[in-house]
Amino acid sequence: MTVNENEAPMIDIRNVSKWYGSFQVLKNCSTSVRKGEVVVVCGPSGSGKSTLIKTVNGLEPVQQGTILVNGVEVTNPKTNLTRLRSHVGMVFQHFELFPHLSIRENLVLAQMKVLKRNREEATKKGLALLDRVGLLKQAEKYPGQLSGGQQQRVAIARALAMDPICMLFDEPTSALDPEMINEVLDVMVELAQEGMTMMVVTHEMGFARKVADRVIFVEGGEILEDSPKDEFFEHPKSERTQHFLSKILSH
Amino acid sequence: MTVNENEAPMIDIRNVSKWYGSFQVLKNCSTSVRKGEVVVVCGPSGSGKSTLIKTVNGLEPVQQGTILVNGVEVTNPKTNLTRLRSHVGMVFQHFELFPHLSIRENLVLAQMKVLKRNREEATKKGLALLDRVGLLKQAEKYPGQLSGGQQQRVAIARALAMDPICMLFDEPTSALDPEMINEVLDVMVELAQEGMTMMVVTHEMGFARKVADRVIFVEGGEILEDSPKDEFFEHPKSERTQHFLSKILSH
Amino acid sequence: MGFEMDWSTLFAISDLSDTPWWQYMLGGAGITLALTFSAGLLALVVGTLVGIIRTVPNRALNFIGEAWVELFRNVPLLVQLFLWFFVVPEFIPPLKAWMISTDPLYGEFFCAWIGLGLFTSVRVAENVKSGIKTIPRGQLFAAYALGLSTPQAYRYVLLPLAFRITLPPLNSEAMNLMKNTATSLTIGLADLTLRSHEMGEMTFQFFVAFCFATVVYIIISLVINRSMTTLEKAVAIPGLIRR
Amino acid sequence: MDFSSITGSTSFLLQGAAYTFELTATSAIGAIILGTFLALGKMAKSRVLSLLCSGYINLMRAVPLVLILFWFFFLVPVFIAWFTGSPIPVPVGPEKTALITFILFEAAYYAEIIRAGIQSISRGQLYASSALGLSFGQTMRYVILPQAFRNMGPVLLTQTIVLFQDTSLVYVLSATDFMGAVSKIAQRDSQLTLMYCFAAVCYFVVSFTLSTGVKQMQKKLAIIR
Amino acid sequence: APALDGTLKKAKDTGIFTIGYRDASVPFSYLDAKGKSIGYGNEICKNIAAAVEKKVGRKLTIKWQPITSGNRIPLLLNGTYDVECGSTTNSKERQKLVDFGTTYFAVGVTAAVKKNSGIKSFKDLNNKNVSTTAGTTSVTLLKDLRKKGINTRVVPAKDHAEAFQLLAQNRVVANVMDDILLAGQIANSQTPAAYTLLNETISEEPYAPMLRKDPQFKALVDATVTGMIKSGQMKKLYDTWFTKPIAPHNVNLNFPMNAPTKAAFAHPNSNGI
Ligand SMILES: Nc1ncnc2c1ncn2[C@@H]1O[C@H](COP(=O)(O)OP(=O)(O)OP(=O)(O)O)[C@@H](O)[C@H]1O
Ligand SMILES: Nc1ncnc2c1ncn2[C@@H]1O[C@H](COP(=O)(O)OP(=O)(O)OP(=O)(O)O)[C@@H](O)[C@H]1O
Ligand SMILES: [Mg+2]
Ligand SMILES: [Mg+2]
Repeated sequence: MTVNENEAPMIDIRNVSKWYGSFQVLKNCSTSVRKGEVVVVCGPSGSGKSTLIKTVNGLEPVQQGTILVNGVEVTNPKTNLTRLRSHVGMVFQHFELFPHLSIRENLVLAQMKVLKRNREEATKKGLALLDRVGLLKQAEKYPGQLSGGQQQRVAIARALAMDPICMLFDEPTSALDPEMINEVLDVMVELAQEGMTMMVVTHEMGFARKVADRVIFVEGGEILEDSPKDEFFEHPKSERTQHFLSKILSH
Repeated sequence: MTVNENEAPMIDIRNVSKWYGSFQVLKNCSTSVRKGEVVVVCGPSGSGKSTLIKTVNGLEPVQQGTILVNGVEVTNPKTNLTRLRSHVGMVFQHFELFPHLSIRENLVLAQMKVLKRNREEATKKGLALLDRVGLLKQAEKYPGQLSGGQQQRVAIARALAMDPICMLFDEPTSALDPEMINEVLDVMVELAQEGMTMMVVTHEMGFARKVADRVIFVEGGEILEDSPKDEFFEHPKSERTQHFLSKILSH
Repeated sequence: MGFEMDWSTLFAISDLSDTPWWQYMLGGAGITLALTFSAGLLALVVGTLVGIIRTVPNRALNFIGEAWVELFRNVPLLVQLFLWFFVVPEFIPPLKAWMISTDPLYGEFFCAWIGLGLFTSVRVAENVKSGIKTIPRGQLFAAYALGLSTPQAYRYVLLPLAFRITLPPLNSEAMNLMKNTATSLTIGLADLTLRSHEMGEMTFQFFVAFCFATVVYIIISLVINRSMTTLEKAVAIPGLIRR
Repeated sequence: MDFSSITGSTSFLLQGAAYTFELTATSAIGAIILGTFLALGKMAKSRVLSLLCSGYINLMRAVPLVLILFWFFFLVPVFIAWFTGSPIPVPVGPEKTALITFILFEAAYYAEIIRAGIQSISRGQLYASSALGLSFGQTMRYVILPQAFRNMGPVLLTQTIVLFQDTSLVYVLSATDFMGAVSKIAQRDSQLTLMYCFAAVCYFVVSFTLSTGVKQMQKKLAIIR
Repeated sequence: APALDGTLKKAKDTGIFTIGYRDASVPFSYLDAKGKSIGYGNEICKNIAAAVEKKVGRKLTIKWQPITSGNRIPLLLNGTYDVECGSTTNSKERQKLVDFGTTYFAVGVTAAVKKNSGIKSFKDLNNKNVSTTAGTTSVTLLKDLRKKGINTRVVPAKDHAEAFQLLAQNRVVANVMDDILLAGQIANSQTPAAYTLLNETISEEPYAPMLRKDPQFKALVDATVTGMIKSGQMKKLYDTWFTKPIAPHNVNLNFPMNAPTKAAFAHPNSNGI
């Protein structure tokens, strides 16, 4: 993937700090994701990865620092967050499909209510994306009737239906049975190869090796390492990163 | 691990079938585990692995077939299951420590109530095992205060405190964060190397490669493959096994 | 002992209504039913609103919701009904004027309706609130991430789910409400319990009267329970195991 | 305003309040014990026992408390007479009748709470206890019930607050609980408004204090979990 | 003497005699400031208890049982208490189930109204809201008034005080009840001068001790009450409770003996209506 170094970054996180009460979850974090870039975020459990990625579209407010998405200031209270979010796709660990709506309705709801598309147009778009993730046949089923891997693919299609300018993934495969992980990763790899800007929290180092441009390592709310993929795997800077990689890659 | 082929098997499962209502979960399953042997059971989600392993100590009754553990017929209604179970250690996916008891009390309860050991003796035994899994310092904490990996190590110690003749594991690492998987696998590897008879449901193929004597592949309630480890990984017999392995081992 | 049961008394003409006692008591059951439905509706509307404002991120609204719940939860229904009947009209002259001018039955019914409805609204609010709270936060995040606004997220995601979660507890609340209507006998509303009591007092056939009332209550309970369960089934989400 | 009806009758009111608390406490304890057995009975493998228990629970939950109070008021003396072989009904007085009624009535509600509490403990805990060789009784005694009662604590207390308010209904039997005392003074002195407002304030203060306590308890439990 | 049976035998066997009392039937049976039951009827009951003691020849424990208009008959029947002297009308209907002793008071059923309401007779109550106490004979009497073309809309209240409260708050124009009970409510109200009783009754009813069907016991009760009337003890008792200030607030009911009561005392009887 070629990245234009001079362009303004798609996601720009500058000196962000966040507290839950007196507990500091994010400590002066800064990083950025350029258009078309794929950035993988990893780190131990509870290190603040989910919190970090949720601050990007304002799902979690921050107390200090600035975050810009496509030039729009997420951290400015005056920003219309609802509007911004409709352009930023997000996929969660537990899929979070709406269980009371059929797959088709899941894909159509936000298109109609947020983008004000009419039902026909929205359905057409939704079904096309469903086809793309290989699930056209399941359109009339309900989320509870699909396997985890299928649900996660629907969740990706749902996000894509909003024509996002970038996509955020929060451990999209960690709630999946081992045999289903790959069907989801395959969709993500394809997306990356098509040039989608992506920020992905994941432990799947195979995926990182394959498509990431950069890997970020977070621990205790701090960004300890932020390096191009090859450098990250071959010559991790900090000892902690090495230790983490050894833990996660052995057996 | 040397296995005496002539000795009676520790666990002997013969033509076992089981139904939930009209749904058949286990279809004429037969296999056996010899003393000192480590057998890994794998297969897709919902294939009946958990059910199979639970039938071994009678936690799930079966409608057809015979199961012998150390020569005792589990499937005979006259068998004193309570007594049998106290000799068969079992470790669950979700640890199942008793949340209202401290770690020490978790280790002591069954020793006192089932084996009728006095408190002193039981505590001594419990703490020694806790030390072995590297958690002696946590004795007075409650399960909710430990990480998943630590909880699972306590669960193994709890089972070992009953001086089991064999151990059953049902996906012991699948509810753990990636960094914690290894601390649990390490304890299990050690156990296997000391000669414990083990039947382990797991997707961790690294573990299987390292210590398993045999690997069993289950799908749709049937045992499709039951081979020595090397044969299983190098020349799987059925196509389904190959497919499963390819799914689980790529990326 | 005076405990002989004379079932024929049910068919004797009541001094109070010129109709047989059974018919008079069934009339009371009609009032019980009307009260249950109307107060249930009031409780549902008010309770849902109160339940929602207790979950939204706004301190002032949260406080109003909490205060409402504490106020109506911590005073026995009996006392609340009394206050609605004897005290509140003194402070609302138009209400009092209406109660004087109309058939007393309407005044009593109105007080019982508002008293029971608001008392029950607390139960509904509690259930709606905990229904919303049991929905994993991820659902709200997902709704926001798609660009839905807070009212849209409530309207299209949280509330439809919360109501399905809330239905089983609301089933037993509906039965509780039906039973609580009996308390309105203390402000003189001639519901089923009061009328069976009247029959007992006038004919001394207490056992017959109470047996009749008990059977009618059981039938009403069953009908309410069945219809709520049917509703639960009708709106059950395919693929989700019912708890 | 003239508060002499309250100030002049404090001892009578306090007697009533004492009885209300006594009735609440004793019937809560009795009903929780009976309710535990009903819950276990309802979950029992024996169909007959299970049907019997759920039948009882459903019956009690289908009929208004006032009506049940009326029923027991007449039935209990006859029943005791029948039980002891006495030729005439044995009077037990409204206070004892109320106690018996409340235990029998509230047990049905506690039983459902306790059953839900037991069922909320994951099956895995049952499996784990069995796998360690604990018998069914031991599993219940050492693993399931301690957890269930801890989880249920707040709900049980909330139900007890409901019970506390429900006891006000015993005044229909002219038992002198707090509400009975209040209404008797209200009638004697023609001070209905004053006395009922006074009752509302008293019940509010007690219930509010208790339910605030329950909330604290819930917070503590949430931390432990 | 014939062997004792029924109530008297029970008293002899158990050593207990139970009297039913009311909360708010001023001045027959009601509560004083400490919540203790007092009243004209209670005094009569105490005399009956003393007579029972004498008859069965042993010391008895006297128990007091609170009762309401709703439960007084079942509780008597099921043996919870033995006799009551509250404000219970001796009616033929009730005689089917219970016995009544000699009449100790007779009421006229009338209506309390506000003086300024301009209501002078029952006719003026046509198409008006009227309160009364649920479960009393007044409910039936009001219904029977329809035959005379007087249609009232009845608000049945749970007890006498609530029925009167409705009048006090102008929610109804009249409270129909036994004259003496209304006099009690008026005397106790904030503004006794604002009320008056109609000069008209729709029924006259004897109050009498109520007991289980039991001829032996009834004979004893009759003898006791008749004896009190004849000896003049009853008249003294009457003056104490009806024409002098009484507890708890030292209010005077100012209720000189009405005509039906005078008649009942002249010819002691236990006839019902
Ligand atoms: N709402 C909250 N209130 C208080 N603390 C919180 C809250 N949400 C998260 N935390 C804490 O903040 C820290 C970071 O949480 P976060 O979910 O971002 O971690 P993570 O790196 O995504 O971990 P995981 O791999 O387990 O998902 C954790 O220690 C967590 O306990
Ligand atoms: N109590 C039950 N009643 C009915 N069906 C059940 C029950 N328990 C399990 N099943 C079904 O039996 C099948 C096998 O279940 P089992 O838990 O043994 O699978 P598994 O191989 O362990 O899967 P996983 O990898 O998800 O743990 C599944 O299809 C499951 O839905
Ligand atoms: Mg996370
Ligand atoms: Mg399993």
